[in-house]
Amino acid sequence: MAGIFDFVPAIVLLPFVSFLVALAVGNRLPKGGAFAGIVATAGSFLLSVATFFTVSGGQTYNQTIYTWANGLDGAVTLTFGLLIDPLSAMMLVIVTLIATLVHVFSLGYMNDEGETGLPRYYAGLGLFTASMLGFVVADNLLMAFMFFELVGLCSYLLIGFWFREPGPPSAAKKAFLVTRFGDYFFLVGVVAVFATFGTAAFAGSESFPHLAEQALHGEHSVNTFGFEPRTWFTIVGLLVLGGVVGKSAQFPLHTWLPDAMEGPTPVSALIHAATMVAAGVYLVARMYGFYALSPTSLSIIALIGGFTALFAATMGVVKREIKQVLAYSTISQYGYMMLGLGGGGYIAATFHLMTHAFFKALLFLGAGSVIIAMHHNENMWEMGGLKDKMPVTYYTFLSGSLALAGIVPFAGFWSKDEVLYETLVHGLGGSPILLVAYAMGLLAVFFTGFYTFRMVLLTFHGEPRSQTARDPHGVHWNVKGPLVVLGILAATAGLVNMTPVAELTGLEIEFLHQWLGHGIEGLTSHHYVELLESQAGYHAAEIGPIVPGLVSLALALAGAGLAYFLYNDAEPTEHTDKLGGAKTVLYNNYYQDEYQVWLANSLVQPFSRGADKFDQGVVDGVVNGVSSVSLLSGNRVRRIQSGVVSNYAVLLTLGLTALILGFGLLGGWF
Amino acid sequence: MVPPQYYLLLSAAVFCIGLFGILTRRNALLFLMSVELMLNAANINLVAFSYVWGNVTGQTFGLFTMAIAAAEVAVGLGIILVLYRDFGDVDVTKVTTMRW
Amino acid sequence: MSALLALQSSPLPDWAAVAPALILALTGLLLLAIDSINPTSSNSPVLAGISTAGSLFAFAVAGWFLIEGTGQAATGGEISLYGDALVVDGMSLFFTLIFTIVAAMVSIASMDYLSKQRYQGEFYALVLFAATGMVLMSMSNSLATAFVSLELASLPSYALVGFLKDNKGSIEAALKYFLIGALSSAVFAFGISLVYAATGSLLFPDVARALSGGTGMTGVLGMGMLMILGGFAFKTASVPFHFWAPEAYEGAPAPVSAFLSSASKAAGFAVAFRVFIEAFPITQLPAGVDWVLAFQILAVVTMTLGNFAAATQENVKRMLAYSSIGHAGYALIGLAALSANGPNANVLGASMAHLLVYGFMNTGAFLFIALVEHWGVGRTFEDYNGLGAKAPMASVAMSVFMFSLAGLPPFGGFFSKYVLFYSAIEAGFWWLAAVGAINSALSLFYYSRVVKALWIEDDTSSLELGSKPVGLYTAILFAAVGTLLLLPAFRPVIETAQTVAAALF
Amino acid sequence: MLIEGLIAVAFVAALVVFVSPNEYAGRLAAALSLLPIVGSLYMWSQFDATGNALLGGSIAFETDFVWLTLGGLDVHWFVGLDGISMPLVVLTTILTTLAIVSAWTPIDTRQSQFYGLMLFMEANLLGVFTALDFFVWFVFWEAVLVPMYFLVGIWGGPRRKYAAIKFFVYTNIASLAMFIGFIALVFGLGDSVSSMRLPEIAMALRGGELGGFAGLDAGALKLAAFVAMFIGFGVKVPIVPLHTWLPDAHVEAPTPASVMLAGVLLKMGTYALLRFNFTMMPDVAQALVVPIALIAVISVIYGAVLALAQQDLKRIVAYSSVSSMGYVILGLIAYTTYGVGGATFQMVAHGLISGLMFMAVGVIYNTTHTRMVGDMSGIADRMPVTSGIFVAGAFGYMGLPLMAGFAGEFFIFQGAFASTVHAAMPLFTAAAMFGIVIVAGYLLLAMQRTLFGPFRFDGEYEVTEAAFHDVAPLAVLLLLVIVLGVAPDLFFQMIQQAVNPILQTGGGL
Repeated sequence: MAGIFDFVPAIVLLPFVSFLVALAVGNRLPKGGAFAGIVATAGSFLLSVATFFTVSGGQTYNQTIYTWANGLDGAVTLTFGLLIDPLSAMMLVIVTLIATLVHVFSLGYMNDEGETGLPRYYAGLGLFTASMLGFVVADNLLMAFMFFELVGLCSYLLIGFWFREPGPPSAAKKAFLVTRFGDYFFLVGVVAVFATFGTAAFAGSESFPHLAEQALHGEHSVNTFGFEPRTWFTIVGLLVLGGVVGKSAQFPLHTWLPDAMEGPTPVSALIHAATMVAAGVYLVARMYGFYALSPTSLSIIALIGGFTALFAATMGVVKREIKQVLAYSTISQYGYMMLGLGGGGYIAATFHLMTHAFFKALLFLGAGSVIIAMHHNENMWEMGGLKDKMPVTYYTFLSGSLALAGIVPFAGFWSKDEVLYETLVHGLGGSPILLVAYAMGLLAVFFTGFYTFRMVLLTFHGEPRSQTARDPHGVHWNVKGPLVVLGILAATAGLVNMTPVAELTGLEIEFLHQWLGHGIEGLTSHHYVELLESQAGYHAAEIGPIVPGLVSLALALAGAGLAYFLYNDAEPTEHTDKLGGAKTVLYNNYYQDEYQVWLANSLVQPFSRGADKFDQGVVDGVVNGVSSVSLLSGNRVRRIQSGVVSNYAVLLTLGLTALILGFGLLGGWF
Repeated sequence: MVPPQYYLLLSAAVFCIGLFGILTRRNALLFLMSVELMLNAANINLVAFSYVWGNVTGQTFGLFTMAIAAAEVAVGLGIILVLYRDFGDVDVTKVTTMRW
Repeated sequence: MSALLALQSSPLPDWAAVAPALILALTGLLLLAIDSINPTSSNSPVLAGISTAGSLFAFAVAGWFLIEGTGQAATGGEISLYGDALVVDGMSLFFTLIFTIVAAMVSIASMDYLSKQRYQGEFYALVLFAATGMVLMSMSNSLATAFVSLELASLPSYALVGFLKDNKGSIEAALKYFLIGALSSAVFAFGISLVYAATGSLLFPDVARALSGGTGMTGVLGMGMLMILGGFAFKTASVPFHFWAPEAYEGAPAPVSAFLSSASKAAGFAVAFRVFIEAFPITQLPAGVDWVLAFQILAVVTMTLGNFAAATQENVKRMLAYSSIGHAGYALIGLAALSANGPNANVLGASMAHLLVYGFMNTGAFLFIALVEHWGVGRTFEDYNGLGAKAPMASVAMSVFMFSLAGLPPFGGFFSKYVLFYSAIEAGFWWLAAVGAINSALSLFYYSRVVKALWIEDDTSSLELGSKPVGLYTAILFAAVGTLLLLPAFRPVIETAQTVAAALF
Repeated sequence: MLIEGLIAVAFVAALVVFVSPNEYAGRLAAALSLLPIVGSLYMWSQFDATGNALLGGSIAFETDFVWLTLGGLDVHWFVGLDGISMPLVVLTTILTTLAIVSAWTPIDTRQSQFYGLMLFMEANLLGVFTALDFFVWFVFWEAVLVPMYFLVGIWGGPRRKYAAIKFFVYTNIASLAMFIGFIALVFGLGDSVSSMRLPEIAMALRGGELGGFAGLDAGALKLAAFVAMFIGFGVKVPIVPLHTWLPDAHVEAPTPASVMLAGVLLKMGTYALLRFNFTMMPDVAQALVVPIALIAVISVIYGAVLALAQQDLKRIVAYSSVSSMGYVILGLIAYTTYGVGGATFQMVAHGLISGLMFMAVGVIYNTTHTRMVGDMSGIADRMPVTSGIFVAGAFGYMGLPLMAGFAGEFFIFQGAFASTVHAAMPLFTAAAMFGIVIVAGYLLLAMQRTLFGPFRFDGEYEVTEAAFHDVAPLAVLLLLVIVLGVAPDLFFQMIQQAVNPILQTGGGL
């Protein structure tokens, strides 16, 4: 029976087709191929929804569909396959939805603004979506890596879309290079997984998490290269994590993301909300069964996440450009997700991944709308008072901001709260290291609230602070439509998993728990909990979600309140000077870029030049030296031929005499 | 009778005298004469040892050598003649247009 | 050919076996006769034609003998003549092929080269007499005949080198060649006398027999042997008797240079091979007279000196002169890589095969020089710039010769050189091959300089080349085709060479 | 006789083109060079060999008869194909045609000679990859140098004479070293071999028939021969520190010659290493695993670091070839299916990709007449198509998944990491893999500076999109790269069949 799953490949292929179409005939199509993209992504979206419901009906799908390299005589066979379980089904819906909205929004942002090179743009979007979807449905680590890399390529192409200006190409290069650095570790990890388990499948009895689990139980022996199994699994896990840190812009590889703002705003929305950056976290969730075996890697993940959340939030506080604020908020939010995963909150992290996708896409598109209005001026200090001029944008943006800040009942509150809660309970439950991460995460909540509302106030409230702000450029349905959709989602998405409420009322309303609870054996949240219990030694302390929830809510409100107090007047002034020395540090992002650029320019470049000198001078010098020496000696040798025949006679005689004497002595003639 | 070693010594002496002439004389003609001397050193051996070994091979070959020596001189003189015509001298060290 | 057919079957007089030598000599005499009938005529085509025809006829006869197996085991072994003074066997016939084909190419090429010269009849006669001497050298089985035939080959050569009487270079070359030659022949003769003193015989087999009996005069024998070696070193232009070669080849008329550097050198090797293998067999040498070691030293020094000196020449002809010294070094491996019970036949055969191929490529190269001199182009590398555009055909041929000399495929020189190294390694003397390899790589450098000048460098001079001389072109293209074909058709060459070489041991 | 036909066709085509008038030579050569493509593709379709030609596997399109006898050992005319050589033959024929087409624009003097030499080189390259007798192989191996010398020397850049002679002599010395080593080895085998046929020699060597020779005992002889041959082939590959002829040759060579040089000539070295050293003497190779792996790692990193310092686009690609060839060595020494198979696959993949890169650089050079990164920027503004393909090719070079380069590199990494020849192999592999970061570094930097940013060009030439026949070869190559990247099994199956016998431990191992 041709079940819906037979159409899953189409989810991936439709956007790819739109890529080809836009690339080939984009110029001849209306809107430079936009409609092709919209139709394709919308089609994917519908198929995803259908898949989603099929999965909710209890069906799952784990199927190899293509043999990439068939290993003979017992060599590993490398394949592509589809893995449709609740997690991937949910992700499919999110990605396709946001991709569709971004396409629509692009009509307003790109076409109406009379951009050139639109076919290239829509081709990029199509390929980007296709790559991400391929990554989502991947059933093994190698396939995941491949599409992971393709995602990186697309980000390069789209961030560098305006290649005629100096900024974007540089930003694109940085984005690809930094993530490539992470992917290096990822690739080593992939190779290591193959070398260890002989497979890289995510699911099934022959999947590497399962084999690893058995190996720890001693039921199955794998090649751990002389390490104690758990140690080796930790190493492998951390190697793969390198790719995650790169793509999800976690410390210290987060530096590419703010620069990536050079790209068109819809692209930023896509990158931050649904595709590239989400890919990292999704990967961890995807192979959570493997990480759950190693408390070390879990706590490292948690610490990276918590630190990044706080670190990025503080930087977001002082930014002037609206998109910069959003960029740092993204880094910070993904920090939360990592925190959740590391803290044993698999569901929480997934939940936050979902909600964040909605409200961050919303915020970026909203920012895009503002930027259109401001004639592509992004400086918040020249905005202000826009809420009357563009109400739709304002209210949707506000909804997104509330979600971001984590104000009840907006989506962000529930997910972020659960992340913190899970970390806390496991921290108290005997993994004290998590408490550090928790503390950082909690502190970040305050800053989040602050910079979010600073942004809202500066952009929409007060008096217009520039001519453009007084008379902004209007936006059309194709901008407002996506905003409205996402605005509603940002407000309501959290309701699917209101843990505290469930706690209070005892109602069975933690739909996400149920959702992720079923599915393929070994990939369910229940199984993960068992693993955490048995392998990582994570135990949940007995405290209710209410108190922590109130704490974080209070902090968020405090932050928002401070922002309101500082910036809610007609002519807000900069208060950054109050930060004193910290100000410059924050403006310079803790000199993260500086030291990385220093590494590149002041260390690698001179080193390579030195190597070049060495190569030219020494290695090649030897080669040329040999030739010159032999030619020189040739020049000497020919001087023997003096041209005077008497000398020849002499030399001849001497030569003969030498021979005779030599042999005479040798042979004892005399 | 005279032991054969003495003939060897004699011939060696003659040979060396000839060689000495070649190495020291710059006049092409003297060069030629010295060569003759060396060839005759060979002849001494041939004749002497023809006697020692009691066969005539040596003596016969001696005659060959003289004939060839004559022929050599003929060619040599011809060359030296044109040499004198072209270079106006028979000093063998003067002709060094080609070297190295 | 019917007479020859008969020769193979019925016991005809053995003297018929020296037919090649006789043919050459008679042709020479014929030329002299014609010339004396009409001394003033300088009808070069006829003279050159006769001389070429004679050489080719001798070549055909020798080839025929070789195929029919005259003087080889197949037909009752070597044919000894005149009280064993001469012997006709596979090796002598093989070398005869080299001398005759080179003589033929040189003769036809000289037609144009000498067109403005007088005494052409003498020239061709001298070439043929020299060739006769060489053939006899390869046949000589006694130190006496060796000496006489060597002189028979040398004396005409002196005259040929000095043939351009009004050309200082030619005369200087002749003088140096002659003086060194005279000295060497004296040394040679003295050496013979010493060997005679030690063994009491001049015939190779008797000498060997005497040695096997043991001699009281090891020292005398050793000295004699080394002096004989010197005589051959002169003929093959090997260190330390090589000093005449650069000047002689540079100064002589190019065809003569070709003749000397290819045929005369091969003749030297022919007689050297026979003398040292027949008269002084390794197995019967008294202690202390290990001539193999001497040849090893000579081989290494010769090839190194030749190649290094050639590397930095400005004058193409002189570069070729030095390169021919280098190749003498390679060929010496044939004697240097011998050992008591090693694969001596293979080594010697490889060396012979190399000399044959060398006969083609080196002759061709010098004849190209002749062509260029005929056009009046200068002699330095710079003067050759851009010739490829002006005379593509000849330049292609020259490139073939150069790459073949350097040992690059797809040319005969590749096989002959690498087979030589191959057999050296086979005999266990891998270090000889290594030295050869280094030199070979260096030689690639200076040979490719010529090719570079011909094809890569841009033409600077506005010199107009004259007509395309038929004779020279024929000879050059013949040599080029030969060089090219000797790669795929290397089988008969190497296999014949190694078979006939085997007969010596 | 198919192979003879293939080679003969190429030779004849070369002769025909030599004598054809300059103005038609290019088109004529391209047309004639289609015949070998058809031939090789037909052979591919008919290909039925399994196993390794040297180790008793069946040989496709085999011809074998005695050519001549050298001191008791027969030299045969012995040609045939197996899973290792088949892909390389296809690569050679296709790349030649594309290179010829890409020469239409830049080569404007003495065309007939140029194209004739290209075809002559193709013929010899086909010979190298099909010959199974040492001497036959060696004839072709050396003959390849001749056309390359002219191609670089006549149509090259300002320092072409230096580059040409350097390439010529350097590689020739290498061949001589290899020759001596191998011949000594053969004689060490004594009577156990009767000819110069490689299968015979390989079997005997793996069968442990090797005896002492020339004062060396079997072990020492084997080691000495291995080292001599490794160095000899290493120059062609090239491995660090024997690589310095390569950048000069590449920079000075005209684009089509660079394409052939990087695309096929370098593969001769790795092909020979695989056929000789690693197939015949696995025991020595595995005894020397640490030095060899170190050389591989150093070649990868050192080459990449050098590429980082270059300003000349061609030099960048040249050094990155050194880097990529290092991967191949790493794969060979791994002695796993994926290692050796991946190395073989990488030969083809890198052949296509480096060809693509050199052509792309060439197309830009044709219009701008400069290759210096600093001399231009924003080229993409004027040459969108070329730049687009350039970017695609660059990402292919960086090992972007679903392009051939990734397949090759991933196979190698996987095979090398899992290799059991030495405990430290995973470390070597990880170290070598860092090359993928550096390669991204210098290619992205170069692209950012030349292709992107505001258009700037300080030259008097009009920068416009290249002609169709300039871009078409690029597109074809890109397509092939992607096809091979999506479906590596097209070649990887036959490669594995040919490679696995090498891994099975023979008597010598």
